[in-house]
Amino acid sequence: MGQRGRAVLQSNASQQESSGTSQDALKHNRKHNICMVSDFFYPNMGGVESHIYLLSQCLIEKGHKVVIVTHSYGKRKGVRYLTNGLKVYYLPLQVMYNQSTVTTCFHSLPLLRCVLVRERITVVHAHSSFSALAHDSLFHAKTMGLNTVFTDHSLFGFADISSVLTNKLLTITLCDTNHIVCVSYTSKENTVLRAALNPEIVSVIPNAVESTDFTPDPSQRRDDRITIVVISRLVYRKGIDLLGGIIPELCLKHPDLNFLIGGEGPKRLVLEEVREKYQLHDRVRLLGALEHKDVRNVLVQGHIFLNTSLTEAFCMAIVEGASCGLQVVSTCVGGIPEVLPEDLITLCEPNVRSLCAGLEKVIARQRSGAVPTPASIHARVKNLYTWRNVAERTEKVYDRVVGEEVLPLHMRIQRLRSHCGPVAGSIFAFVAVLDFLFLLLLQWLVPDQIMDLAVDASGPFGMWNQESGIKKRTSSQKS
Amino acid sequence: MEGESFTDINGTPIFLDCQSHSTFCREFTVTSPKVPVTKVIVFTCSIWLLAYAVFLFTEDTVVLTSAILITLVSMMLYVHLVKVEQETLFIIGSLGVQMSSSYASGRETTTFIELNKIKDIVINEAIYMHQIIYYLCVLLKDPSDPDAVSSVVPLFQSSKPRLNCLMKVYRSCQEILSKCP
Amino acid sequence: MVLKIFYPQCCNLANSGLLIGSWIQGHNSAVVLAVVHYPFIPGQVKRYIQQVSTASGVKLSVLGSWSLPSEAEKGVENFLRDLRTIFPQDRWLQISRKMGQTGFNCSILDRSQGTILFVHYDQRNVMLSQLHPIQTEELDPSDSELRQVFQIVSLSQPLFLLDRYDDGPLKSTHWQSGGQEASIIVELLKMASVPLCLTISCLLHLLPLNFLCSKLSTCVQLSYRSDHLRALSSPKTAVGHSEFMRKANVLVSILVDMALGFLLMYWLYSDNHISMLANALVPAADHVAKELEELLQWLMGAPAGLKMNRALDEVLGRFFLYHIHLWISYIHLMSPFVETILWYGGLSAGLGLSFALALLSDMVALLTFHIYCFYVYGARLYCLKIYGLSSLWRLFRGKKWNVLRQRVDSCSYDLDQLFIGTLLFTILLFLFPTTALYYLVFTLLRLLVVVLQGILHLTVDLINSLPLFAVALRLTRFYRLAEGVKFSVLCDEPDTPLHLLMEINPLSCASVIKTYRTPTYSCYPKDSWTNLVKKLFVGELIYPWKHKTIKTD
Amino acid sequence: MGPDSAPDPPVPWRKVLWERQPFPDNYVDGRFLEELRRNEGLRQYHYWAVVKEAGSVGQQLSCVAIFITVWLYMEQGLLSPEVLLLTSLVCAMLGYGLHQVLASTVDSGDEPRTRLADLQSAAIFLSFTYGFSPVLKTLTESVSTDTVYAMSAVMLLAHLIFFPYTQPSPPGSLSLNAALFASVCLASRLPGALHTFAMLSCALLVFALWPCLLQRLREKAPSQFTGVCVGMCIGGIGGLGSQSLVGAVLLALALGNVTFFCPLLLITLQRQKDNIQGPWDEAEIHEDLSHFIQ
Repeated sequence: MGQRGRAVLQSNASQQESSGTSQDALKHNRKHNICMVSDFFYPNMGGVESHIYLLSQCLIEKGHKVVIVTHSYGKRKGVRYLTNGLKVYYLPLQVMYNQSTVTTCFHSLPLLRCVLVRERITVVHAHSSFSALAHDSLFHAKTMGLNTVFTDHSLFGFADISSVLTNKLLTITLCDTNHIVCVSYTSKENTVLRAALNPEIVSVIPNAVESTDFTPDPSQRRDDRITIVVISRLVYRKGIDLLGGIIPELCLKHPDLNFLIGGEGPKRLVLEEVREKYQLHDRVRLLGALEHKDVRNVLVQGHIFLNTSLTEAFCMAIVEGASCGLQVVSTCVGGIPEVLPEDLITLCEPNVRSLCAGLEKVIARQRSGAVPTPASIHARVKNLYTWRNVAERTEKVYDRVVGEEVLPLHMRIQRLRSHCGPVAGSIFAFVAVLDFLFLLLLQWLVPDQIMDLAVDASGPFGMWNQESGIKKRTSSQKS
Repeated sequence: MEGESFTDINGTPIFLDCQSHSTFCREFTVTSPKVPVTKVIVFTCSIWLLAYAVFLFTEDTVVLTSAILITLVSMMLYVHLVKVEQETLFIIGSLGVQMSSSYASGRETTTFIELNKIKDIVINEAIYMHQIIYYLCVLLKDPSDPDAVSSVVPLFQSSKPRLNCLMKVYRSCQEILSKCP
Repeated sequence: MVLKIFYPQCCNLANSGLLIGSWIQGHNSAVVLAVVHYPFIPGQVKRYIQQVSTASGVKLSVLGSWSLPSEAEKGVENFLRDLRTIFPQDRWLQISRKMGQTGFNCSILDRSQGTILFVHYDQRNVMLSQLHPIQTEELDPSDSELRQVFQIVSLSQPLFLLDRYDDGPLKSTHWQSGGQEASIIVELLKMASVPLCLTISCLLHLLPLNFLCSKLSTCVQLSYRSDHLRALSSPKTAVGHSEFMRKANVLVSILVDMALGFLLMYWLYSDNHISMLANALVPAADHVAKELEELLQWLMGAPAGLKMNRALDEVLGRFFLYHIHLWISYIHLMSPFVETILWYGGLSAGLGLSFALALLSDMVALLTFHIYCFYVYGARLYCLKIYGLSSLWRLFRGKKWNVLRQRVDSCSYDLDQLFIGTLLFTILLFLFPTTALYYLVFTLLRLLVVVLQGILHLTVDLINSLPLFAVALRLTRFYRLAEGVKFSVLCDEPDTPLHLLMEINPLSCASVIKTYRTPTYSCYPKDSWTNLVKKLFVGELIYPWKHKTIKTD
Repeated sequence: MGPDSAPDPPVPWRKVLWERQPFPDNYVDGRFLEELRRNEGLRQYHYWAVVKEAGSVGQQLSCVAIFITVWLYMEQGLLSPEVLLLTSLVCAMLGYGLHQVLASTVDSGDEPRTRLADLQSAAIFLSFTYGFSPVLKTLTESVSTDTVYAMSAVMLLAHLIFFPYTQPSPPGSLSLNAALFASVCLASRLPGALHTFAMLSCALLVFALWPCLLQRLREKAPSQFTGVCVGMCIGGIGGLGSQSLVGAVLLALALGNVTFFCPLLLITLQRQKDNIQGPWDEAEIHEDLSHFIQ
């Protein structure tokens, strides 16, 4: 801790020396000050959370400065540092539902402005359309004249009333966002339709998998039986009801078949009832919630990886399964068909019969030994999706975005009104004006020059890169 | 030593006075400006005018009396409990750190923290109201686990100087702490 | 390294001599306790130090020498240095005062040279003060330095017994009391207290106090006080600071309580106030009963314009009226004895104001028994209705409560179940406002009584638990209870070491009360506010205070 | 690979992520959105079929109207409770007979209720209603008539809204309870205890037993079902007409609205439907998976 304090001190000194040259260096190397905003971040666990964390780490490695803004989780509020000087702001905002914050369009502005000003942010990158904080930040960043990028991680329908409302909100917040990133082509189509966007400003950058964490280990398998692994949250959207249909059907046919199910959720009850009814306690093991580090150890125990999702934008789980050398059987929904080459995955329709047929085919192949070795599968999957590649492609998006100019207020109002329909457009044009006035008020109350500029931990003038000793100390703080 | 002038996080000027008694003993005094007379007058006048307006309606002199009493009491409470005029950090190498703040009424509160309880003195960041600010704080050791921090004692809590001022104090403190392990 | 020397203020102007004190283990600091003046015989000094060390339990030693400029003899310098050979030490401090300087100089005769810091302290205050939070453990080298200083100074009390009027071979300077003053009264009291304590504790052991029931607050107070007395009268002397403080607090609170009680008694028995009270009591009870009767009549009509179910309304009203009738006849039967009861009850004030208040609380409880009854009937009826309605409402919606899963499940009922359920639901629903109104009115009455009793209990509790002795100590001898210390720069001259003044930072009054509050059985409300409202809403019975003793069994 | 680079690709674009393709990330191919589908699985309705289905709604509306008519007659003293009880008894016997006849034509899958159970239920109904009718009589005495009417109206409306029109046989608890609550409220306004008893028996007949018979009728003799519906409607309008002409006209309008206009509206509005579907939609589980766990 003391060293951290000392680091603060020295960084400021070096900052003052180099402030003259910093401006040129910034343009030349195109190093960005990026602010990732999302409601979902560590200690919450999930796809979006790890995406933000790993992408940020790779961007820091490339020399950019990255800070993350999220809402506070329990006692975790204020400013924290993670590995490599990744600075996280846990803002004290009220959580409403599913870790998403309450939004009033305005109340998050003072704190967000403070973060954006003191960190000298050039690009605001918001994640996940479920996150109210992300929408807020896109809106406020535009008011403050910053360029924005948005990453959409999920798919939405168009039929029910809730998605109609969410889509309208998305249309409004993405109306003047500079660039949008989607994780698959299906997701891109979906987002373009939902937010009525120009497809030219939507890039497809898939998620990635840390393939070094998911290496095969055939010695962990039991060769006298075939094990099917399922790792997912046990909720309706992951098709657990289908799984509840598949288990008895296949277990009756193949006495050497085992199921290994990792994850927790409300649908656990369904699986427990199935297990109870068909007396499958020794063959269907429910492992409960798994930590990320344990996932690989479960995966390598199986021969086949089964995914029964009903909707999925990208599905990292099947890539992880394949990376561990498993045969992958999955429902053909959302972006799943784009993820793995045909010979590595067996795609089925989302119903019990088709899934059973697909599984039977794979089981037969497994029995006959006509499957590639885990090591060869791993070798093929290993380099498909890497975070470095994701970071490179995201960096290009930033490069492009930084050059664009931000619409002034009157143009923004015009765009809102022309793009989002007469009613919602007018309402939000009014909100935009109010937001601007609020910003002026804040600038009058606390002028920008009164705010202390933050001492960089990462980025071109980051203190953490220069002192290797500190890195180790504070990485332990993460826990 | 001469006092240096800085600003606090709201932009009001404050004065930092460093006194070095010895190589291992320093005293930092942050002085906030006094309550401006205009502010006091505006406050009193507004309450009295309000009371007078109520008085015109109710025609009850109790209103006026209570208004006067309220202003007096609230001013006294403000001066006695809220308004801090001076905050002093007195760091004595090998002995400890003493923080004292003197209120406008002359009341003084002092806390002394022994050196063996102190882990370090650092500059930290925190969210304060609708701002994110830097502040200087003393980290206290956890008696059961010497590497852990049991609690954090913020310094200059009411004057809240800006980073450049904190940096100056911080450097001197670290100088002394490094001399006296 | 900085060498810290804790130096008593009273020795600032002492004659030259030897410094006696102790090195603090684990820290680079020394506490000077006294200065032994010339001339002395080294052997005697050694013996004296030995004696005091064994008496106090502190490892005392000769720290060095002290010289005052007044006797500016040249030879002294060398003499002082030679003393080191007589009293062999690792480090030898040589403190001297020069003319024209306020600070002293000090040189250390040993291998290391470092800066020196003088911390001046008031010996008497430090000796008498108790550092908070209180730690009961013995001296520990890893312990905080200040705590060790405080402990060393307070332990070396035997050293300070040697005062200026002593005709011994040694003369020394340190804090001195004005000599042992003996008061005959104090001595007599001390002598008397032992047999007194013994008799009281015997008496208490003889008294069968276990039968006391915990429902009556007088009995609770009685057992509570007897516990206190038992603790007080134990013939052992108090060990440690906190036990002493507890005893003193209890004693003072009992004395104050009794003094207040006697004042009350004086007032009660002086101007025939008792009979006045008794005469006022019966009409008051009558009046309350009449008011209640009127209230019931009002409820039986159309209270506040509400339309109640006439039949049920009348049944309930008559039932309650009969109760009031019973109550009035009971009171009238009692009325000749009221004065006597009050007269004897007033005597309880002699045991203390808290007893009188507890008795009052019990009397209030007894006198408002009819209100309690009404409340219980109303609450039971209301509770029944609420439960019935809630389960029938679930039936109405085609749901049921699943006891095993603790949730509401949907359920398909038979036609006849549905029919009867709806019939009952309708009946209950239409009768509900009547019951609810009766419940509301009687709950309000009950709450009034509960608040009154609560205030009485709080007062009793305050008397029982307020640490009066500690507060008085804090007000008169602020240094006795120390929260910590504070330092200020005493003199800062270029050539001399830094001199700091260590003063005692007294404990704030709030924390005095918090630390020394005597623990009591009952002092907290049974429910939180939301819980209370919830209970009131579903018609569960409420009681004013919960006793800890009840909770455990 | 970033946005806007490599303009001229030699190979065709594929919609896969695992292959590194020589296109920028924001490349928009001609096949963009080719999997978009609109209004998939749309059900086309035929007007008369919808009208026929709507008939059951109109029928239930008429039932309520008939019940109200009976109550009006009772309240004005035009109908003595004995007559009503007698009629109810006859109707119940007739209905029960019809029910049994229809049940015997085809052997139903579920185990049939025995006669004894039916008799027991009937005994419970009658005894409880008879026992409680004096209590029910005084129940709403102090409540104002307007309140009682408003409450009954709301409850009858709730009955109509929550009535399980597709399968009325095990009556929906909420709708039945609402109807019974309304009838208790209305019955308590009648002059005597016997009146209350008669009215409640009538309510039981109309709201609880009649839907069971109707369901049987619909299953076993669908051709007669339409006739019964029409008959009920006419009966409802006629009955109400004998008491208040305005009521009858309003009821007729409502019936016309429900049975003829609403289906027309449904069919015309369906042409406006524009539903987007594509691979991003959440897959639906069409199979019934409950048999695996039950």
